[in-house]
Amino acid sequence: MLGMFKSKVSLLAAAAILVLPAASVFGADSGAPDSQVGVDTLWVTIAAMLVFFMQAGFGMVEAGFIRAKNSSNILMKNFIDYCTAIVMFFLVGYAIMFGTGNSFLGWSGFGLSGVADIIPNTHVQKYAFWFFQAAFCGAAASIVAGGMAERMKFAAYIIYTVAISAVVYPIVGHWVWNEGGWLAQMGFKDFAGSTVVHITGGWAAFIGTIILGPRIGKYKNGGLPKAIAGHNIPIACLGVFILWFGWFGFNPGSTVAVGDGSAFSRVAMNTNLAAAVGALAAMAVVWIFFGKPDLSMTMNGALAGLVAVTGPCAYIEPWAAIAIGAVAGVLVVIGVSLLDRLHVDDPVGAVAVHGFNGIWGTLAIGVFGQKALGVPLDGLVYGGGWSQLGVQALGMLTVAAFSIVCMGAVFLAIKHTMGLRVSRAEEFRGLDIGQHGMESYAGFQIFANE
Amino acid sequence: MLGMFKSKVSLLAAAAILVLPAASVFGADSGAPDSQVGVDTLWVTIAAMLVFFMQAGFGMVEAGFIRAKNSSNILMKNFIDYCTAIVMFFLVGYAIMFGTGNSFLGWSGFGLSGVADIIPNTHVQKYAFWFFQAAFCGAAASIVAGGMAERMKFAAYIIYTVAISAVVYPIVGHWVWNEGGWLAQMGFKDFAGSTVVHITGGWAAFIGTIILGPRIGKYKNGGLPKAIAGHNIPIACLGVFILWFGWFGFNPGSTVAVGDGSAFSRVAMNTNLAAAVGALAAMAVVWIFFGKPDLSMTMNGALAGLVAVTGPCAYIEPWAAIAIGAVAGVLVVIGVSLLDRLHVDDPVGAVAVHGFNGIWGTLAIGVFGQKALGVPLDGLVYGGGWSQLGVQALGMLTVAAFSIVCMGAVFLAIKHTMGLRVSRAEEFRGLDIGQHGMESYAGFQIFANE
Amino acid sequence: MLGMFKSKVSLLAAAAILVLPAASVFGADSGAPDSQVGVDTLWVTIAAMLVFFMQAGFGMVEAGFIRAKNSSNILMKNFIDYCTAIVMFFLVGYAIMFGTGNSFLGWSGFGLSGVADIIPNTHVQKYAFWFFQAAFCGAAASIVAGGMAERMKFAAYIIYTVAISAVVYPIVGHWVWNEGGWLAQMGFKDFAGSTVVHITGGWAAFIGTIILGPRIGKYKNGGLPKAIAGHNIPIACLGVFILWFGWFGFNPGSTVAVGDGSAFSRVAMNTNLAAAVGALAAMAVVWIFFGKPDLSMTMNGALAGLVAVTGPCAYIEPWAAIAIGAVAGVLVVIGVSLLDRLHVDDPVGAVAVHGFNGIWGTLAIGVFGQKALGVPLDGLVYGGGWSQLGVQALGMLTVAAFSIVCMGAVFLAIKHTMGLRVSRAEEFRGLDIGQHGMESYAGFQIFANE
Amino acid sequence: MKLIIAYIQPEKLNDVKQALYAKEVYKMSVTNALGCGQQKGYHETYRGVDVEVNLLKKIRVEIAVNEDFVQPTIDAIIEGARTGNIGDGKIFVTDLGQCVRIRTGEEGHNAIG
Amino acid sequence: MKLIIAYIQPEKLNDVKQALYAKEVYKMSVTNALGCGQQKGYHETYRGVDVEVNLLKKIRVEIAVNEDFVQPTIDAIIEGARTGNIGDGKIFVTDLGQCVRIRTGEEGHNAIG
Amino acid sequence: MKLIIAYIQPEKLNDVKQALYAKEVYKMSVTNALGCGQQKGYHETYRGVDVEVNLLKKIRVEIAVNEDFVQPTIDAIIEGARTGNIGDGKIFVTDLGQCVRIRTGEEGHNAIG
Ligand SMILES: Nc1ncnc2c1ncn2[C@@H]1O[C@H](COP(=O)(O)OP(=O)(O)O)[C@@H](O)[C@H]1O
Ligand SMILES: Nc1ncnc2c1ncn2[C@@H]1O[C@H](COP(=O)(O)OP(=O)(O)O)[C@@H](O)[C@H]1O
Ligand SMILES: Nc1ncnc2c1ncn2[C@@H]1O[C@H](COP(=O)(O)OP(=O)(O)O)[C@@H](O)[C@H]1O
Repeated sequence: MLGMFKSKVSLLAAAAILVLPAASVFGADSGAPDSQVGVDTLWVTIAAMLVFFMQAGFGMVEAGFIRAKNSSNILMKNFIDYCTAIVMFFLVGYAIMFGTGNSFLGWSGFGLSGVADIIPNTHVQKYAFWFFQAAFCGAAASIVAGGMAERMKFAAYIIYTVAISAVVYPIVGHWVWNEGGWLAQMGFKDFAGSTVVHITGGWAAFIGTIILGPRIGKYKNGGLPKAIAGHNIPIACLGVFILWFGWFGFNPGSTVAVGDGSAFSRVAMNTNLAAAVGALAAMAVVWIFFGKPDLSMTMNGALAGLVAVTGPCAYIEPWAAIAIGAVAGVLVVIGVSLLDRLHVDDPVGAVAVHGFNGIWGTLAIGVFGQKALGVPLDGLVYGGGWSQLGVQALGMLTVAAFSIVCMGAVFLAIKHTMGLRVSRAEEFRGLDIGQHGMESYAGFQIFANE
Repeated sequence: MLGMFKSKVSLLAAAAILVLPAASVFGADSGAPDSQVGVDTLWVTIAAMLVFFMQAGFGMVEAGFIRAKNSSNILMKNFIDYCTAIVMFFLVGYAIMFGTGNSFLGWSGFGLSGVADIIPNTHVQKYAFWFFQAAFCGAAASIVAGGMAERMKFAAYIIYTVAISAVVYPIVGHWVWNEGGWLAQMGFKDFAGSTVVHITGGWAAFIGTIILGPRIGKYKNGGLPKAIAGHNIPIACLGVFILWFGWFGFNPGSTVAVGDGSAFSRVAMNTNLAAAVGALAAMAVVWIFFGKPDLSMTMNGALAGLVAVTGPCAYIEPWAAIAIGAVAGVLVVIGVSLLDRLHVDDPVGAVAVHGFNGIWGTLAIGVFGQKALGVPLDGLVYGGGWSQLGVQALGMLTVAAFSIVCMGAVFLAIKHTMGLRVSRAEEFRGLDIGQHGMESYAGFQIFANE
Repeated sequence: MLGMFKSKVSLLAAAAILVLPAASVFGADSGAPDSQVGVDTLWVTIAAMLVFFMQAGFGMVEAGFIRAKNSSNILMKNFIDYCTAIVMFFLVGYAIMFGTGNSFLGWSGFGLSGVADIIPNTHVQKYAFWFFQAAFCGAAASIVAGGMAERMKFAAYIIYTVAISAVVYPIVGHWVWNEGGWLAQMGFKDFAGSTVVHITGGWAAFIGTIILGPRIGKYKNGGLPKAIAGHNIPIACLGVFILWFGWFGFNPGSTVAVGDGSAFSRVAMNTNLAAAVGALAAMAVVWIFFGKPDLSMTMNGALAGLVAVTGPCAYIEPWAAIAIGAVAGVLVVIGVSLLDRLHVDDPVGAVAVHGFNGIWGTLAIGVFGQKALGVPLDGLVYGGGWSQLGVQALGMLTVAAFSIVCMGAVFLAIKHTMGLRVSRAEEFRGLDIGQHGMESYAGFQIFANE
Repeated sequence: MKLIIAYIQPEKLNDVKQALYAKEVYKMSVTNALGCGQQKGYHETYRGVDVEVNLLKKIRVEIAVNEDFVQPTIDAIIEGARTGNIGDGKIFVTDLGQCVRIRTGEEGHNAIG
Repeated sequence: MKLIIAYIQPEKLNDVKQALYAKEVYKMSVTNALGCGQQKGYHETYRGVDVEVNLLKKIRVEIAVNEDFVQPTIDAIIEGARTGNIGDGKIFVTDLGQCVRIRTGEEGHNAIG
Repeated sequence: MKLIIAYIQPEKLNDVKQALYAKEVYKMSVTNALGCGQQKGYHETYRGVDVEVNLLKKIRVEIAVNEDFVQPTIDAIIEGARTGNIGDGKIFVTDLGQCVRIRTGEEGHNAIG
């Protein structure tokens, strides 16, 4: 490492330090001093690492909530969707999302070529910004794996991943997070992705799960749902903690600036409060309605709170984060039960967590958002009237519909060509052996009668 | 995300950057430049994330060290104690701990109302400071779960959590970490919480475990202890790594300032050394006295080193961290064996790790502390005499007694009203099914004959 | 915590802030302002935490890839090698690696005594620099555990750990990363350790595995390899994610400076790309040649990409990271199969991942490295000719040979004194019970017939 | 009295239970087993190495019945477990000399049900 | 010679072992099993869906004994396992035609103990 | 027909399978079990507390055979499993009254193989 101090990189850094506060420390691109660019880039890079780490959280939650015989399969999906999303977002996605183009999509910066060193309007190096955004793209792709778990072919999943990470997610992202996007121009707000990430992913999971159909044995004898218990609650619980931890990169990192610290620290506090209250609310509801405090539902409650606060986190006060989390915790329990009744078999609750609470989070900006904190208009509770809520509703509906239509088309196309679902025999034996030729827990005696 | 650059937040940040080094960059509250506040706040926020992540570590260690049939229960306790602590610390605890009041407790800042934007004497935004402190409070609450594992009712645990996070922990914190606290004013030192967090939590676990009584089958035929093996050592080991990792937020983050980096980096190094030596010492002792190097005890040794160095970490040189870790590693093995002999059935070693080594860490400040590094008087080995050690002993005794008395009262009250312990039949069947209606490892064949 | 604000540390920090930009904020040692030292030290400290956390990743991957009956043993090895390496690197290793001496080894700074507060040529406090380097040393030591898993005595492993962390690794590090080292002076480059960490560790594993011999039952009836399946793929997968996450400290942290952010953020992006492409390439190769996409091999592919990009990460453009990752993914599959055929029984693929790809990464600098980014000469593809590649090849060969010879001698010495391998009966029963007197999964019914 | 032992495909357990309930056989004990029979195992590769799996997952059901329940029990098992494919399983019947209910100490025919 | 098969509550295994030791029965084989009997299972909800669990965890003990040990063995199992509650379990006894000790090749009565 | 039950050391399963194949016995069912016999368990300490483990891991093999296969099967098991050390295991043989192949409904001798 010390050897590298002869490199140009370090010489530049050293120069920058020695001559501070002379003119040369102000980066050519941004007019900001190098040290400011350095610190903002550091924060975004660290946040990106945390968002990356969420991938492990998704994997553990999804694997833990399904049966042992399919757990390597879901982990493989999780692993490969991130890898695929990274490559696709480098080659194509970034250009569509952040490139200049029209209000529907961008069309410049493929393979990052021609992208300015410092991202305009920020003091962040393009590498860090790309890394952060690419990790987001991976997260959006991962949401679907859980909903379609235990029966979807691995090859089909790869196709899906390419579609969402190269095209669908970047287009939605362009609408909302590119200054030129039509929703952005209407004043639609989504700070860290209740809409862009969670509605897109959650409703893709919804349509995918419907097209795929329920797992064998899930609805027996007259359609009553049967519980299919998760096989490893401890790793699922670990996964929720990892997701929560990673969310501190997801939400606070979306400030993409350190500034005086007030923005990202308030976001962090709000994120933490909403998650905690979401868990408590979900626990209370399950306890009251079903008799016992179910850990798996409580964990879904925390995730629901996190998803819901993702959109509004920078625009609200802590008390509003508590309110948003409480509603999210209730909503996710209702959502899981409702979908079960509608025979939408979503083994891990992906639709209820991401789809339902993505919507709630998007709308919450119109309810609890504050003009002073960056929303065009004050929210309902601040007397700002219905306008912002209307814009939020419009954006939410458009994105949900877009995701359902596009991904529905993709899933149907797969279904009628290579096939979406494994055979009945393979579903019994498990996708670990069927798709990957391996067992997740070799040697362990596992009683499997479904 | 880019959309948010129209928000006031970002404009402020941008302004701050463009006009550096003009006067306006000095925050009104602190006289420090915004960039300084930003960086200190960033460090505290990241440290808070790490402390939060310790919750996952506690969960994995505690679950791994007990039997499979109770592991969802302990994870639920772990999960919910954090969530409850967060809410309680927001509503009440912060005000008692950091509010102005008398030397016994504070009484201002409920729900953070009226708290200054930048915490006095720091350059940290209140949101970040609260987040960091709230995560500490969650950690203190979690310690007890392990000691009382495998037999305590879940509802009783919630009551306990409210008591410790809203009242008991904040009062102790006020004494030590609020400038106005009586121990602070006596010159008592506890850098990152050997006393405040670990003595409080560890001795609450002690009294709780005694009131609860040992697990069925732990002391058979004339009182000889029976080993009840942990069910998942790999996740316990992962938990220890996560705790160690999180401790790098806990201790170094307690500088709540970046400064020139010398403070937090020395703390990080000391933390790392004490943990490593604690593990080696515990391994050596177990190996010599019981014949084989027991992994579970070795892991307890690392945790013991971490707990013991928590209090002194900023006041000592690296060699002292090694000494402190070595003693801690020995102490934890003695502690576990001693408690077993006293029929205090603590399944995960919470009392030996946190209670015993919290005391050792507190006293170690009077032994190895240096005036030049912030202790009022040099420690014993530096010829500073017995005074500082006396103050440390006083503080340690008061806090341990306070925790035992308060939490003892709470546990007794619970015992004689709603009941503290599950039924015999439920203890046999396991608390996962009994309290939460679920299994942790559905399908796995687990041989349970105790 | 607030109590500590009377400490000298904080007073200094406060002073530093209030008087910025006066002269006193420029550290005496470096001429850089305290805030610069603070931020660089912060970055290195955070990176060190991440590198530490890789230890958990190694543990989980190695445990998950072997049989249940040996998993506590490998975790204990992992845990203790880190602890031992920390102590050894403090007492001896740092002095050999970074001390002044000759071009072969250093000989000053034992126990950090006499080391300058701010490491020369950086703006990093010695504590942080040591912590970062010590964590690297721990990682190098851990690599071997996996290759020699399921049959090596624990006591023998401790001896090995002392040898590699106190002597062998520091000597190699001195050659490459100490300005005075002979390879450094020849213009040999290895940004973050493809050579220093991975070749050293990987080829130590190679020779160790050969001296130890294959596991009982691995090569039956005429030498055909038998698959011995890993017992817990989900924790192995988690381990890979943790390693990947930790690698964001390993590689980007090796800048040991924040500067304008361009260096570490490009490194982070390259690291991420190489890992993703490595996984995809390995998956493709396994799928094509063996019929199904094997998760364990895909995960090895990601690790291979990470190892390979470690050396060149700062000297290359993103497209080159993709190329390097792709080759690494192919190479690791070939490596695993080749070693299996050569009867080198490496249960987790340590040699193929670290040994083979350490070589590839080292050479890749001579192929894709850029003069403008810090390599003495442009690489092959930039028309810089074969010179740099020659130097890289020389360095790679010397280090691999040095590691094989030294560690081979150590392993042989152990073999002929205390013994390297457990008894046949113990190998059947498992090292968890044999070496540590415990089971990893008490109660679980595990079908073990090998 | 007879002791009936049946090896069936895991996914057929629920169907077998239903069929037994229909014949008023409510008591049984179940364990998981690995079976080797006509049904060939399968080949996989793990990390590039060929694996032959010939112990397949089965469920073992043990039912103690009185004489007049033997045939209905066998019929019910066949009904619930038959798919017509290799691997459906086997039923073994042995004599059961004695049966005791631990709770009451009852013996013989009364203790079985 | 007889082969005695007993299904007992898991938490009673240690007591049964003690009782058997007292009667000088030292050898046995144990597996875990799931049982369905008079003891009704229980209902739970998992994620809001009703779950009926009617296969309860049991332990299966298998003991081969000579004729004169049959009654003592049965008595010991009852002594160790009885609580008087439904679910205590059952004991089944079948004829054992032959017994071989693998180590020595001994057969019959001598091989059993 | 006979039902042969053998308890063997786990690591001997592959050898036993090979030996059985050599005698043309291809069908069997296997479960994992814990055994208590002549072979003393072992003492360990866990967290400083003494642990006595006397239920050792064994594998239970169940094979239904026609009369003329009984001796070859026993021989094969002994051949595969014997090491001469305590703990090698036991073989138990009971009468098998009836055997049914679920797939075809075939009974008796034909159903066994
Ligand atoms: N002779 C036997 N002894 C013990 N178990 C047997 C025997 N024959 C079959 N089995 C069990 O029954 C299962 C199904 O038998 P198999 O021969 O595969 O099916 P089928 O009877 O339909 O041809 C086997 O996996 C094994 O567990
Ligand atoms: N006829 C039977 N066949 C096989 N196993 C039985 C039979 N009757 C009882 N069992 C086993 O014994 C256990 C206890 O039986 P149960 O009827 O619940 O208790 P009790 O005999 O006290 O009424 C059951 O769970 C089952 O494992
Ligand atoms: N009488 C018995 N009843 C049931 N199982 C037995 C009996 N005797 C032996 N076993 C089984 O056989 C295994 C080996 O028996 P053991 O006495 O240790 O070996 P050996 O026969 O070589 O002396 C035991 O662990 C147990 O599982």
